[in-house]
Amino acid sequence: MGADGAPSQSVPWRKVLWERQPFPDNYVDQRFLEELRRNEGIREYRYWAVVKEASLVGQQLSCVAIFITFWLYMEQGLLAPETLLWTSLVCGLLGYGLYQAFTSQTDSCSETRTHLADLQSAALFLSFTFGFSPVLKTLTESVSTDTVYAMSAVMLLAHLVSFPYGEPSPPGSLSLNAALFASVCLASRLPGALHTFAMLSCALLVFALWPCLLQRLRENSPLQFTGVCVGVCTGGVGGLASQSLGGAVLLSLAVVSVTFLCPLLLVWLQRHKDNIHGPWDEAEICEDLSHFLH
Amino acid sequence: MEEEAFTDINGKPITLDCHSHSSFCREFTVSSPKVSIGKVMVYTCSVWLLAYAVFFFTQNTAVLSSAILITLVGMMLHIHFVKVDHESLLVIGSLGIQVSSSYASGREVTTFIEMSKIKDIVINEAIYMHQIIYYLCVLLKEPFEPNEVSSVVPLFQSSKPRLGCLVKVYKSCQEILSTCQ
Amino acid sequence: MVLKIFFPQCCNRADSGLLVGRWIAGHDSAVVLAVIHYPFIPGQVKQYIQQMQAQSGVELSVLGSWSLPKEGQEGLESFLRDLSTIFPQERWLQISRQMGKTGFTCEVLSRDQTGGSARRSNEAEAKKESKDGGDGEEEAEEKVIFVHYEQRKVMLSQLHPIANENPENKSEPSTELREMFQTVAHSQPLFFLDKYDDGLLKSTHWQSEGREASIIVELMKQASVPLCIFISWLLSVWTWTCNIWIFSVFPLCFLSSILSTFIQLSYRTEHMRTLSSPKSAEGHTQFMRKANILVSVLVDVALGVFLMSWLYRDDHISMLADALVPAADHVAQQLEELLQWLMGAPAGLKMNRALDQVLGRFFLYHIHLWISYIHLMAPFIEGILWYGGLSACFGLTFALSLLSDMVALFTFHIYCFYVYGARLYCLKIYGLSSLWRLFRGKKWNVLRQRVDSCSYDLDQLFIGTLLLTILLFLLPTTALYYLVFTLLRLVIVLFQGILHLSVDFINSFPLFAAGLRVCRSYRLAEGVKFRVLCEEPGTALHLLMEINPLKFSSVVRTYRTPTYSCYPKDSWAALVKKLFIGELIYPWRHKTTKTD
Amino acid sequence: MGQRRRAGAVKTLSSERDSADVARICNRKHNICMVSDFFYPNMGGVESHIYQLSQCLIEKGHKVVIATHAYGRRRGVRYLTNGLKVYYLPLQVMYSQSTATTCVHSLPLLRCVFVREQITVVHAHSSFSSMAHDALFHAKTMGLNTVFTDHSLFGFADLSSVLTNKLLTITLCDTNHIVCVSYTSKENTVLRAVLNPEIVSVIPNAVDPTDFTPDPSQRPADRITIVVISRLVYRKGIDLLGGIIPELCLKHPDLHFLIGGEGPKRLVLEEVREKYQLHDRVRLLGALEHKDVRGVLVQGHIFLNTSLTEAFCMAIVEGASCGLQVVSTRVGGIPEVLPDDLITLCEPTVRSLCDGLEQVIAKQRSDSFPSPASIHNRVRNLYTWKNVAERTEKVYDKVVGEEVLPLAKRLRRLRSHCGPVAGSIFAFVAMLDFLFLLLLQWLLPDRFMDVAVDATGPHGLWRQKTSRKKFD
Repeated sequence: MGADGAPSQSVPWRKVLWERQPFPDNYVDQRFLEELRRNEGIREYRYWAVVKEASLVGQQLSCVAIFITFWLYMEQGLLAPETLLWTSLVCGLLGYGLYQAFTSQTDSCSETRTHLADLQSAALFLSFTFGFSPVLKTLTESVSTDTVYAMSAVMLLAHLVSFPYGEPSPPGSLSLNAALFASVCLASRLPGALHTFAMLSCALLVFALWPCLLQRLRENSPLQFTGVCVGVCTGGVGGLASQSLGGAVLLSLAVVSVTFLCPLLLVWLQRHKDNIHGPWDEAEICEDLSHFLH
Repeated sequence: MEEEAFTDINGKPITLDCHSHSSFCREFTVSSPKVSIGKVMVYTCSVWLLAYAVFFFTQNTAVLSSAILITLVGMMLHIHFVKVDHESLLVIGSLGIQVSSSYASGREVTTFIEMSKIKDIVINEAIYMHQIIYYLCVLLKEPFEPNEVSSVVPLFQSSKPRLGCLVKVYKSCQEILSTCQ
Repeated sequence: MVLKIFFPQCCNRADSGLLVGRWIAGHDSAVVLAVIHYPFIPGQVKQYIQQMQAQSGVELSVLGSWSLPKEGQEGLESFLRDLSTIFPQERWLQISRQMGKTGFTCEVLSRDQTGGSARRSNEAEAKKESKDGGDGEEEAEEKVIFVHYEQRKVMLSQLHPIANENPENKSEPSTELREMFQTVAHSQPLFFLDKYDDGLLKSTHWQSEGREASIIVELMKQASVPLCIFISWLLSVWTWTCNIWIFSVFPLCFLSSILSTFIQLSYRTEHMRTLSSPKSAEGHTQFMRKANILVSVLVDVALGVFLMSWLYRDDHISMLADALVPAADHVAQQLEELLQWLMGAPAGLKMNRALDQVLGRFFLYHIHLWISYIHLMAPFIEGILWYGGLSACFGLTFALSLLSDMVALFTFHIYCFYVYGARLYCLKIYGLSSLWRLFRGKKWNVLRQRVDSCSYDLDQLFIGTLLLTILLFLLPTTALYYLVFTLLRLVIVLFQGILHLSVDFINSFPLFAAGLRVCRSYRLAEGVKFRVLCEEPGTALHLLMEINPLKFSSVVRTYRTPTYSCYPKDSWAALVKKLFIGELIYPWRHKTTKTD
Repeated sequence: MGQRRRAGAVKTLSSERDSADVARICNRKHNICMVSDFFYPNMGGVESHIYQLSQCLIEKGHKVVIATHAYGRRRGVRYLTNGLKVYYLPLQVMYSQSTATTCVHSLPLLRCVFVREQITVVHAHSSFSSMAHDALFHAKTMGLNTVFTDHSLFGFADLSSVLTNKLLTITLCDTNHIVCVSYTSKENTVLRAVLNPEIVSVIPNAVDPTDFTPDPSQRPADRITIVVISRLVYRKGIDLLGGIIPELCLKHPDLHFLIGGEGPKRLVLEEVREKYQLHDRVRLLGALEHKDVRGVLVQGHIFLNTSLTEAFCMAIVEGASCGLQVVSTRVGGIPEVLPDDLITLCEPTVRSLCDGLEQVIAKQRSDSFPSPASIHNRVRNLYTWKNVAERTEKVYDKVVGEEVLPLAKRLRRLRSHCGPVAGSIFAFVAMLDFLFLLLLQWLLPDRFMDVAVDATGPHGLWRQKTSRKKFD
């Protein structure tokens, strides 16, 4: 093999190494790169499906907006902490009922947490928050207001970025922690300890419990899910509008771009996709091998 | 007793001086060029100019005196610890090898290695700074297993001659070693 | 093989005679020790040599003959050769020196040829038989090296690294030079034969001058014995008092393990014990160790006495005492101001007011306690100082270590502050680190010693975040307190460290060895160096062997008396890390660990 | 450090006892410098390839030196068999034994090596090794001809491979010739480093057939043993193996597995063994020395390779050379390596692999296979290092004739070939490299560098020396 003489075309070239062929080593056959394939196994995105998925992002945005709105109201004293407490209590109970309904409706076999446990952790939340609220109140008084705002803004951003949009419940620890940290920072700016308590419980409701309920909703009735998303978005925009128009406009722009424009961009960019595949690709293991282990 | 001109690894001229006292006792002296007046001048002037510049801005005469002091002390240290004037290697058959390097100030550092400790003299390669050089070295035996090499004493460390010079020294060393085994 | 003859310089001009010395086995070299002049009776020579051998333990023998022909002594040649039959050796050296020439000539006669007809040529053949492979064509002179050595220096010098004295475990096969040195050193009795006393034999070798001095030394040695006994008796009494039970109950033994004065005391005691051991030092190292200790003790005491003379002249002590209490007050006042400053907004830092107040009050109360304690002690301070000053007569080191102890006692409050601050800070850091892991949804896996990811429950996350927030916002306050008090602590530690280092230096520096290196540099030999003396054509090669003195650095390394070193325990990086995570630092190694 | 290095370098003992007779250099055909991050004491395919190839080239009378980075205390200059000279250059290792690349910092040392060894061809190995890339770059700056051997396949999907491919494009854009180990690897390389396929040769790896001879007596009669020898990592499809083992072991009670190799995926196999109680039938031998491999291979009947990607699988050739039946996944260049009657190819799924193994086991029971000896005889002559060396020699002959692009052309080529952004960046880097070279040549002109004493080769000083040492 490797005789540099003129390749005698009598014998066809074969893509094998074990036999010595009358071709030079750097011989290029016309069958060179014949196994090259492009864009195989690529999934086509359809616009509305993507929009439906993306609406979750929008609603999370507006959840944050709603929380901020509440805080603004509280800070200006337009909203009494008691009312907020009561409302959040009612909402919590309502949501809990819905949650139970969904779980019982879907499957109660995988249900492990008992009502007692739920009650227990609820009591834990409330007691801790209530106990700590005076401390939290004095916590950031020496820190300048701008710092606190910047910190909470960054934290909320981190929450939005690290939020597990694919699977909102259980909430990712980083996102939830960031949100809670931000809410503590904000809450400590409020005039009274009770305000802080109310704010924190509200934060708990919005950031911790709401995603779980939303997840259930998404699983069971997609239609209502979209409805709820739209509702939340409008609520967020409206609430913010009642405080600051500019914010509301920005929020609505963000929501629209996230839910409608980005999917459009994605679908449009699909056409320029160009993946090269060939025998050299690393074969990926498609089947699930975990059952051999566990 | 003849002088030969060689160059060291950076191309500076050095001279090798072979002095044969007897058939089994030779002395090799590699002497590098003397410290050049011009260089000293340049350094001193630069330091003093700098000092004067500083003095010009901060009207403080201590600067000048300190500059003078620095140059003097620096020169002292340089000729006493850094600048090696010549290195010599005295090979005495069946007695040992004596390595001595004398500094520009006349200070001399000598070590004598007995023949019973010496395994061999070889030319070896090493990576030095950003280049790969040949150097001559004495291999010392392990005290108990005579075939093992315990450590290596490099020769002509400060003036690093090039291969030609090393080979010359090496060959006549080997003559002596082989006759006196 | 080349024959090496080590020839003493003092015999260069000796009259003709017999060469007495030793063949070094295995190295084919001869050490000439002395020349015995004519006339002599061979029997006496042999007897004398045997007697010397018995005294010195060196296998001496007659190496050959030495001839320095003067006028009127011709025709010695044949006679000298006949001597070789009288003193049978397997090799007979015949060294001769003409008046005109500086170099020697040497003939080597081997036993198998009768002394009469030894010519160089056939003697060369004899050499050829005796050793194979050597080319016999070479001239005999060229196969001989004369190495001239100075007998006195070689006899007195000690070759380094020191071969261990006990022969059963030889570290390494002793080399030629070592053998040579030992030969010369051991054959001291040979040199006592004085050239002035009229014995039966006259010989030339190194003559020790000044017997008188040595007599004085002898007397002192004699005198030192009862002194040693007395000291050792004192020591035994002292140790007995130390070992009675009162000193072994808790607080005292704890104190004695902490206070550096006690440690210095025990250390000195050990020194004295080594010094006053009645049996004389065997071996070079032992001797050097004793000498070093003795000199350092003497210097130490001298310094101490000097200090005392300064202290008790126009009562510096009372001045010191009067200065001390106001100083303590001043320090306390400074601290109070510092705390006040901290309780405000120090350096523009905004700290949590509540916590700030609490901590500040706490520390203020401490300072108050401390001041009252100082004032309680005020009247006694002068007495303490006075008696403490007496301790200087034991040596400067005692005074210094006493001083460091006093400093430690007087700044106890700062130490307390430091400990409180550190503990608080440490706690915070620990909590923060673990909570930060929770914040990121990770946890520390103890079994695998690594950080695993884990999914927490809602309530865990919630409470964890609350605590994290609280700790985070309270951190600056504690950190500031910690920082300030750590700095204070470090200043004191630095001061004590300097004291410790100086004490350690005085204890361990080998003064005697250093002095020896300076004055009698040949006593401590690192090796030898050779100079080519003269090469005349035809004569053998002549080398001058000089002694290469030990380097100062290695002198200190070899003879540094092993001591409780108090060098920094951990590297700078480790120290900084400890400071950062708020561990308590005791930068001076615990004094009971002995390191040589 | 110097002391330490010298103490290390003493291995070269008196290889330079005699003087440097430079004349010997002239009658050489090529002076080749193999550059790669991967060499002994590191063990693997690339390492053995470089070593064997160098040995064969030395036998053919070329001069070969190897440049790699320092491995721990192994730094300086060492000599291997036949006076093969290895430079362990003190370059900073970044990760997985690959040096950090700045395209500049390694120039002084490499220049020193090239100049003093009078190198005519620089041969770099493995696209994972950044030192190889540097060497190609510098060699072009110094006007030397270069050859590059690619041992591995790359995807185009993820970010890391995109970056690596860009780097490869740049370093290979003016490399004279490229060698690949299989046609698939050739296609892959041509695509990755947008190349003209004419300058890419396919020269397969080889195994030393004398090391891998069959020995049926070692096989236990009462059982069927499947041998797996590979590093236990994801790329070798160990997860698949973890699926196969229980499936087959439940079916065939007399089936045994013999697994050699070490790696992070060992946990998987151990868990499987735990779960299905297969401690007596699945033996994990851990990491194997190269010399022990044959001893393990001959104990088995079937050789299983579950790799997910391979450029040229040496392991299966070794297995076949020991007379085993080879079952492998159909990935990369594996289909090209062995004729169909020696290998059973399956898809990289547990199902397909199990089926393949089933067939082979069935045939093994009915022993309708040719005898190991006959298999060995067929495989023996397929891949030999001698052949590899001959073909590589041809490449060198071709390369030496070619002219090296002058700087201006080189810059233009970089700009045109590697895209506007990366191209101009690296044109700039090439400029820097050139200027740096000028600086170095001004600091230390080539004429001040000693030409290295040449010890290599059958008639080199090495042999003379050893022989002379014998009788004195």
